[in-house]
Amino acid sequence: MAADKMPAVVFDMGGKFDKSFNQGVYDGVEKFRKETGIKYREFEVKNPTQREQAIRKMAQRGSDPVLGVGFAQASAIEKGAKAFPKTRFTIIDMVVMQPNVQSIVFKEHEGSFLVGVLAAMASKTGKVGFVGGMDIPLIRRFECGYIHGVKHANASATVYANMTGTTPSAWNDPTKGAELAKSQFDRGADVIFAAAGGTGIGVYQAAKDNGKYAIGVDSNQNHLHPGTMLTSMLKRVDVAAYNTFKSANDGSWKSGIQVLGLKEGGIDWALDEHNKALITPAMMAAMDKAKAEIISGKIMVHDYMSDNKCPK
Amino acid sequence: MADPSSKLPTWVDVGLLPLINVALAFVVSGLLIAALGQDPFEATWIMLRGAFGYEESLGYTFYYTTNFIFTGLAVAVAFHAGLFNIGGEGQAYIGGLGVAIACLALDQYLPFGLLLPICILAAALFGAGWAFIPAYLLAKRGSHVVITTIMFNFIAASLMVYLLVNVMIKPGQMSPESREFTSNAWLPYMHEVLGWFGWEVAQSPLNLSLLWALVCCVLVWGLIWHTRWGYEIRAVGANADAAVYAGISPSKIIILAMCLSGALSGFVGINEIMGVQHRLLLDFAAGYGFTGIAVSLMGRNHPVGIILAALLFGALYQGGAELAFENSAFSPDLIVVIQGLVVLFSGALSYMLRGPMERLYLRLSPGRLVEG
Amino acid sequence: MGEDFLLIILTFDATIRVSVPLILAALAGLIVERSGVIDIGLEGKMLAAAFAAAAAAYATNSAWLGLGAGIVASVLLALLHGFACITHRGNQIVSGVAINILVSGLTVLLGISWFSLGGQTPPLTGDARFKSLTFPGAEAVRDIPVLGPIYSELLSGHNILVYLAFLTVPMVWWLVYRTRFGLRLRATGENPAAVDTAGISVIRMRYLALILCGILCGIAGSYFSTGHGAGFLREMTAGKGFIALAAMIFGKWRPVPVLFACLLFGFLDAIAIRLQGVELPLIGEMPVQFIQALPYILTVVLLAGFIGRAIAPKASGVPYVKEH
Amino acid sequence: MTVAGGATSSGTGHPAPAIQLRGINKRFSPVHANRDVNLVVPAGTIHGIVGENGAGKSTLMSILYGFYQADSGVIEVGGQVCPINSPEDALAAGIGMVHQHFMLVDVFSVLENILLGAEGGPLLAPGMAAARKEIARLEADYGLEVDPDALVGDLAVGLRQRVELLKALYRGANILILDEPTGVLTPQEADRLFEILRAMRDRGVTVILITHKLQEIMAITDNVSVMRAGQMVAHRETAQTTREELAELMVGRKVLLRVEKSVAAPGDALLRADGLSLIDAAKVTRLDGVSLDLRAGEIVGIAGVTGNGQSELLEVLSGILPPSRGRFTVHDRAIDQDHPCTPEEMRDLNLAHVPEDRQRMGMISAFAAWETAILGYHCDPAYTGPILLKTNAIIDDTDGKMARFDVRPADPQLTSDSFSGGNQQKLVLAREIERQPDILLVGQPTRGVDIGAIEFIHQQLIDMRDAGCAVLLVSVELEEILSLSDRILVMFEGRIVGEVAAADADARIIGLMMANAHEKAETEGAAAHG
Ligand SMILES: Nc1ncnc2c1ncn2[C@@H]1O[C@H](COP(=O)(O)OP(=O)(O)OP(=O)(O)O)[C@@H](O)[C@H]1O
Ligand SMILES: Nc1ncnc2c1ncn2[C@@H]1O[C@H](COP(=O)(O)OP(=O)(O)OP(=O)(O)O)[C@@H](O)[C@H]1O
Ligand SMILES: [Mg+2]
Ligand SMILES: [Mg+2]
Repeated sequence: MAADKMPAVVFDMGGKFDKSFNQGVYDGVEKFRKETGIKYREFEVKNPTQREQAIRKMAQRGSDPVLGVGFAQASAIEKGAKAFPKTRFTIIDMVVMQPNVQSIVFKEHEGSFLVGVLAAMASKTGKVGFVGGMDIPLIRRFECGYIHGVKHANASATVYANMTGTTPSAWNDPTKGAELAKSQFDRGADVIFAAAGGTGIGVYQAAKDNGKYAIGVDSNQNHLHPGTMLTSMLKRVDVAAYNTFKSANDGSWKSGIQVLGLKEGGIDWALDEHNKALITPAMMAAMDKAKAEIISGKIMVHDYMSDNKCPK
Repeated sequence: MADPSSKLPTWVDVGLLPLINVALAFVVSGLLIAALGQDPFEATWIMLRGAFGYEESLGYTFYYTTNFIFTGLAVAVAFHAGLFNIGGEGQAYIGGLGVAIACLALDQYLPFGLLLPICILAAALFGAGWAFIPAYLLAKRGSHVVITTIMFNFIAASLMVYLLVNVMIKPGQMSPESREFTSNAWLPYMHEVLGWFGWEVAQSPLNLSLLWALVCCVLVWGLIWHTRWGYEIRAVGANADAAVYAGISPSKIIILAMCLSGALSGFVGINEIMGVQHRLLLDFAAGYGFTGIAVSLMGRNHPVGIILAALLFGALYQGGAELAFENSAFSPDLIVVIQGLVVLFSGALSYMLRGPMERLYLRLSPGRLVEG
Repeated sequence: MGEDFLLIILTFDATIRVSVPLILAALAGLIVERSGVIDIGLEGKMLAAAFAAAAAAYATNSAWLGLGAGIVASVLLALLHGFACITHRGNQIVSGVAINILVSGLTVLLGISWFSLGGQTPPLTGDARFKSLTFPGAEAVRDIPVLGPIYSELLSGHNILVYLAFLTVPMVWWLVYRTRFGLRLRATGENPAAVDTAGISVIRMRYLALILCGILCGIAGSYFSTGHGAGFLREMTAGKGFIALAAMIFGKWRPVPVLFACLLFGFLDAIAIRLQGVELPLIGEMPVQFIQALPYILTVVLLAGFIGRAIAPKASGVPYVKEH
Repeated sequence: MTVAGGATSSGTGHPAPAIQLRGINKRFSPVHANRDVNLVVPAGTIHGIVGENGAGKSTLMSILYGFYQADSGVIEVGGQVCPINSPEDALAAGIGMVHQHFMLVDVFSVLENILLGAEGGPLLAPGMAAARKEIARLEADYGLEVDPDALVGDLAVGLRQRVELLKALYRGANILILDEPTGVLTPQEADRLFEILRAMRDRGVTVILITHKLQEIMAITDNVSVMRAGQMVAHRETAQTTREELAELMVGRKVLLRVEKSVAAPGDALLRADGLSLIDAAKVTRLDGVSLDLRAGEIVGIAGVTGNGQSELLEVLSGILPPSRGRFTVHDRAIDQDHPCTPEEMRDLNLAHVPEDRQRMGMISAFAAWETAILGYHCDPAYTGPILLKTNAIIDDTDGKMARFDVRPADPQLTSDSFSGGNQQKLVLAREIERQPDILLVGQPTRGVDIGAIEFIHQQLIDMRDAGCAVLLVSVELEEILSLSDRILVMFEGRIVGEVAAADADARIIGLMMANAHEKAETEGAAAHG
C-alpha cells in the first residue's frame, strides 16, 4: 500500500542539484523521507514535453500527492489534474485553479526588499548590484523588490542589474556569473544579490576573491563563504515541499492557493553563525523594523507581477 | 547508402554492422552501469521496454523521432550542397515562432483545415528566413557558415526571450509563454486519429507531424536524387568548379539549400508548438537541432538512414526517460552518456569493425573474391 | 576622466579573463586543423579537463596536480578522437559530437558518484586553486595616471594560467612557423600525400597534433574550475568551445589573428555586460536581450564586412587514405 | 649531399643494375594491377616504361617507391635485396620519385617544399640556410632554375616539376622515377626537362621515365619496357625499336600514329571575338585584346605555353567568365561585360566546351558516370521532366555514348573517378560531341591519355570538323596542334602573337612564337635595320 501511494516530485529543467530552487525542494522532500521513512518517486525533466509525461506517469503509478516544481509545469499539472481527479497535485510558484490542485506561491519581492535594505546598509560606496539568471518575470520580481529595499534604506543608492543569458545555460554559468559580479565591483558596487541558480556560485566566489559581499538566494547559502556572504534571501521551498508531503500524509492537505510571504514564514532572510559577525546592531534593528512593517502592511512592497512594471 | 569502397554485401554493410556497433555501445554502457553499482541487464531491459514496450512508450519514441527526422534531414540537405549547417537549433526555434504567430493570429478565425497549411508554410518560411541570412552572407560575402549559424543560434535564443517576456507573454502570468491556442490550431494526436478509426491506443504526444516528417523524407529523397535541383545541389557540394562549368550558380544553390535546410528545421515547430505544447514557450527546441547533426551523419545523409538514426535517438530519449522514472539511481546523465557512446560507436567508429568483418566474410566465402 | 579610464582598463581586464579559455582552445583547434583533423570536441575536452582538474585538485589540495589531471583527461579524449577518425577513418564531426555528449554526461555522472553533490565538486580553496599573482610594486604604482592602472590592474593580478595562455600564442606561432614539426604539421593539413611521399607518417603527425590539442584544451578546462572559478559545475564551459572554434576560423588558422579574434570575442562580451541597463545616447535603454545578443550580432557583421572568405587547410576533415 | 649509395660496382666490371624487380604482384580488390612483373634497370641509364592507361605503370612505381606494398615479389637496389615498405625506405635507398600528380604543398614556398621531410634538424632556420646553398649548387649543376622563395601555388607547372626534381635531388636520390612528367609541359619545357635528365644521367643518376609519348621514348631513353594489363610484355633497347613497334606492343594492334585528314572547307564565321580582355580579381591582365574568327568546318588551334591566357580564353568564350573589355559574338548573339552570357545560355547557342582539366571542371568525381554524362545539360527536356530527372532515359543514353566512344568499363553506374583518365576524357568528349554543337571549344583533349585513345579522340575531332562544326582547339602539345589544326594561333601573355596557316606551319617557328622570341628577333632585326 505504502509503496504505490508513494508521493512524487517532478523537478524542472535545472535539475534537483541546481543549488537553489529545485535543490530546495529536494532538501524538503529528503527531510520528509528521512523523518518518515516513506520513499518518494522523482524525475528531472529534460525537455518541455517531459513535464506532462512525468506528471501523468506519476499519477498513473498511483503516486499521491504529485509535486510539480516551478512555474513552467503549470499546464502539465492542469492537464494531469483533469485526467486524474482523484490524485492530489501541488505546484510551486504558479497558480492552477483545479479542485485537486494546491498552488503555493511566494512573495519573493518581500524577501528581496529585506535583503535590499541590508545591502544598502552594508554598502560603503552606495552602490549595490543584482545578478539575475534570465530576464523573465520571476527574476524581475526579485529585482524590483530588491531595488525598492535598497532605495528604502538609502534613497540615493545606485543599483546595477545584470542578466546572465538567454539560453538554459544562463542558470548554470558560474564563469559568466563571476564576470558579471566583477564588472559590478569594478563600477563600485560592493554588495551583490544573485538570483541566478548555479550562476550564483560564480558571483559568490567573485565576491570572496574581491573581498566584497554577496547575498544568496532561495536556500541558505551563507555557509559557502563565511565572511563575505552577507546573508541569503530565503524562499522556503524546502518547507513548502516538506509540508506538502507531510500534510498529504497526515490528511491535512488542502487544495487552493497558499501565498507565502514574510508573515507566513515562507520568505525570510538568513542569519546564522556564518554571517552573524557581519550584521551590525543598526542593521539588525533596521531589518527587524522593515520586516515588521511589511508584515503589518505599513510598507507595501510592489509586486512586479501585479502590473508588469517596476516603478522607479 | 552503401559505401562503394566496401567489399561487403549491402545487408552486412548497412544492416549487420550498424547493429553490432550499437550493441557495442550498449556493452560499454553496461560496463559503466555495472561500475556504478547497478544492474546493466535490468537497465537495458527497462530502456528497451521503455522505448518500444507498450503503446505509450512507442508514441513518445516516435514523437522524438519526428523531431530528429526534421533536423536530420535539414543537416543532410545542407550537407549535400557542401554546407555544414549548425544552425538547426535556432532555425527550429524560429520556425516555432512562425507557427505560433500564425496560430495566435488566426486560431479564432480559421478552421484547422485552413490553419494547417498556413502553419506549415509559416514554419518553413521562418526557419528558412533564419537560415537565409547566413546563406546570403556566405554566398555574397564568403562569411563562414559554421560561425554564422552558431551565432544565429544565440541570436535566436535572445530574440525568443525578448519576444516571450515582453511581447507574446500572456499578461499577468509568471511563465514566459504565450496564451494557449484554441483547439482549431491543435494538430490531432495520433491516438485521436487512430481513435476515429476505432483503434484505441494510449495517449502520447505523437501527432500527425510524424506523417509530415515521413513525407518530407520522401520529398527530400526525390529532390536530392531525382530532380535537377537536387542534381545541382549535389554538383555544387561535390565540385563547385564543375558546377560553374555546368552553368549552375553556386550562390543560388547555397541559398536554396540553406533555406530548404532551415525550412526542414522549422518543422520542429509544427511538431512541438502545434502538435504538443499548443503555445509558444522557451527552449522547446531542447537540443533537437544539435542532435540532428549526429542523426544526419549517422544516417549517412540519406533519408532512410536518417529515419533509422532518428528512431535510435528517439528510443534513447524515451528509453532513457523511462530508466530515470523506474529507478532514480539511474540519473538522467547516464542516458546522456549512453547517447554519447552510441554516437561514438555507431557514428565515429562505424568503420572499426569493417576490416575484421571483411576478412571474416572473405574467409567464409572465398569464392566471392573478385578476379581482376 | 581618471574614473572612465579606470573603467576602460577594467573592461580590458575582464576581456583578458574571459579570453583565456578561448585563446587556449582556439590554438588547440588551430593545431589539429592545421594537421587536417577537424575537432568540434574542444568543448568536451575542456569540460572533461575542468572536471578532472577540480576533482584532482580537491583530492590532492594542489592546483598543479589538478592541472595535470585536467591535461591527462583532455589528452585521453584527444586520443579517442584520433582512434576514431585517424585510425578508423570515422567522420571527424560525428566523433567530436560524440565526445561532447559523452563528456557532458560522464562528468556529472562521475561527479555524483564521487562527491554526491549533484555533479559538482566541492568548492576549492587555498592551494587547490591557482591564485592571482601580484606583480612587484603593483600596489605602489596604482595611483600613477595611465600607466599605474595598466600595470596594476591590467597586467598584474591574474593567475598563472592567464599568463600561460598569452605565452602560448608566441609559442604556438614559433612551433608552427619556425620548427620542423610545424612545417610538417602545416603540410599534413594541406596535402597529406606530399607528406607521406616525403617519408613522414601522416598518422603520426595527426596524433601528435591531437596530443598538443589535448594539452591546450586541458589547460583551458583547468582554468575554468581551478583558475577563474573554484570548483566544477555541470556544463560549466557553456559553449566556449564553439566560440573558440569560431575564433579560430575568424583568425584564419593563424595564431596571432586567432589571438585577436579571441580578444575581440572576450571584449564584446565584456562590453555587453557593461552595456546592460545603460542609457545609450539617442537610442535610450536597449532591451537586455539585444545587448546580450550584441556580441553575436557584431561577430556576424564583422565577418560579413571585413573578414571575407576564410580558407581552411585544404585537407581538413578528410581522412587520409592512400590505398583502398 | 653527394650522389652516392645504391649504384655500386660489382667489381667484375659489370655494374650491378640500379634496380631489379622480380615477380612483383599487386592486387587492388577488383584488379590485378601488377602480375609477376620483372624489370631490370641498368645503372646510369634512362629507362622508359610505356603502356596503356591502367596498364599498371604507376602502381609498379608506387611499389618501388614504397607508397604501396607489393603482395609478393622482390626489390633489389644496386644488386642488394632491399625491402621497401615506405617512402622513407625508398628515400634511404636513394630512390626519388616525381609523381604524376605533383606532391607539393601549394601554400608553401619552393624552399619549404624542398625542405619537407629533410629539414636537417628540429628548427627550420639552419636547415633553410643550408638548403639555399645546396639548391643553388643543384641549380648550377643541372640548370634547374627556380626562385626558392616563390609560392608553389603561383608557379607554372613546368616550374613545379622542377621543384619536384629538386626535392628528389636534394635528398640525394641517385635513382629517379618520373611518372608522366611531360603530360603538362610545353615542348620547350619538355626539352628543358630532357636536358636536365641527360645532365643527371651524365652524373650517374639512373632515371625511370613513364610516358605516353613515344617520340620522347625514342628521343631520350636507353632502354624501354612495355606493360599491358598488369604484365611486362616486352623489353627493348631503344636504338633497336621503332615507335610503331612499341605502339603495337602496348595496344596489341596496329596504331595509326599520324592523323589522316582532308583539306578543310571553311564556311561562315560562327564565332567572332573582338578585342577580348580579361582582368582577374588580383588585377592581373589575363587576356589582352584577343580577336579571332572561328568558321564552320575548320579547326583553329591555339598554341602556347601553359598560363598564357588559353584557359581564360576558353572560360570567357564558354560563358564561365565575363570579359572585362571587348566583345564576342556567337551566331548573332553579342556578349560583352554588360551583356554577359551564362554557360547555360552558351549551350543554348549550340556551343559546347570540353574543359582543359577534366577532374576539376569536366566531371564530378563522386557522381555516377550517367550523372557526369549530363553535366551542363541536366535541364535538357530529354533528361528532365518538369520535376523529375528521367533517370532511365539518361542511363540508356549514357550506355549508348559509352558504346560509341568505347568507354571502358561501359557501366554508367560506376562513379566517375573509377575510370582511368583516358576513359574519363572519352566520357566528357562523348557528352559534348554528341550534342552536335556548331561550335566546339576543346582544351587539352589528350592530356595523360594513352596512344590508343589519342587516335580515337583525334578522329572524333576531325569528324566534327568535317560535319561542319567550328572547332577551337587549345593544346600545349605542339604536335597535336600541328596535326589537327587548319589554322594556328599562338598566344603569349594573353595576346595572340601570331597566326599561321596549317600548310605553312613549322614547329620551330611556332615554338619561337610561343616563347615570344620571334617577335624579339624581329624587333631586334628591325632595330638593327633602323
Ligand atoms: N588505389 C587504387 N585502388 C584500386 N585500384 C587501383 C588503384 N590504383 C590503381 N588501381 C588499378 O590498378 C590498375 C593499374 O593502375 P595504374 O595507375 O598503375 O595504371 P597506369 O599504367 O599508371 O595508367 P596511366 O597510364 O593511366 O597512368 C588500374 O586498372 C586500376 O584499376
Ligand atoms: N582511388 C582509386 N580508387 C579506385 N580506382 C582508382 C583509384 N585511383 C586510381 N584508380 C584507377 O587507376 C586507374 C588509373 O588511374 P590514374 O589516376 O593513373 O589514371 P590516369 O589515366 O593516369 O589519369 P590521369 O589523366 O590523371 O593521368 C584508373 O583506371 C582508375 O580506375
Ligand atoms: Mg599512371
Ligand atoms: Mg595517367
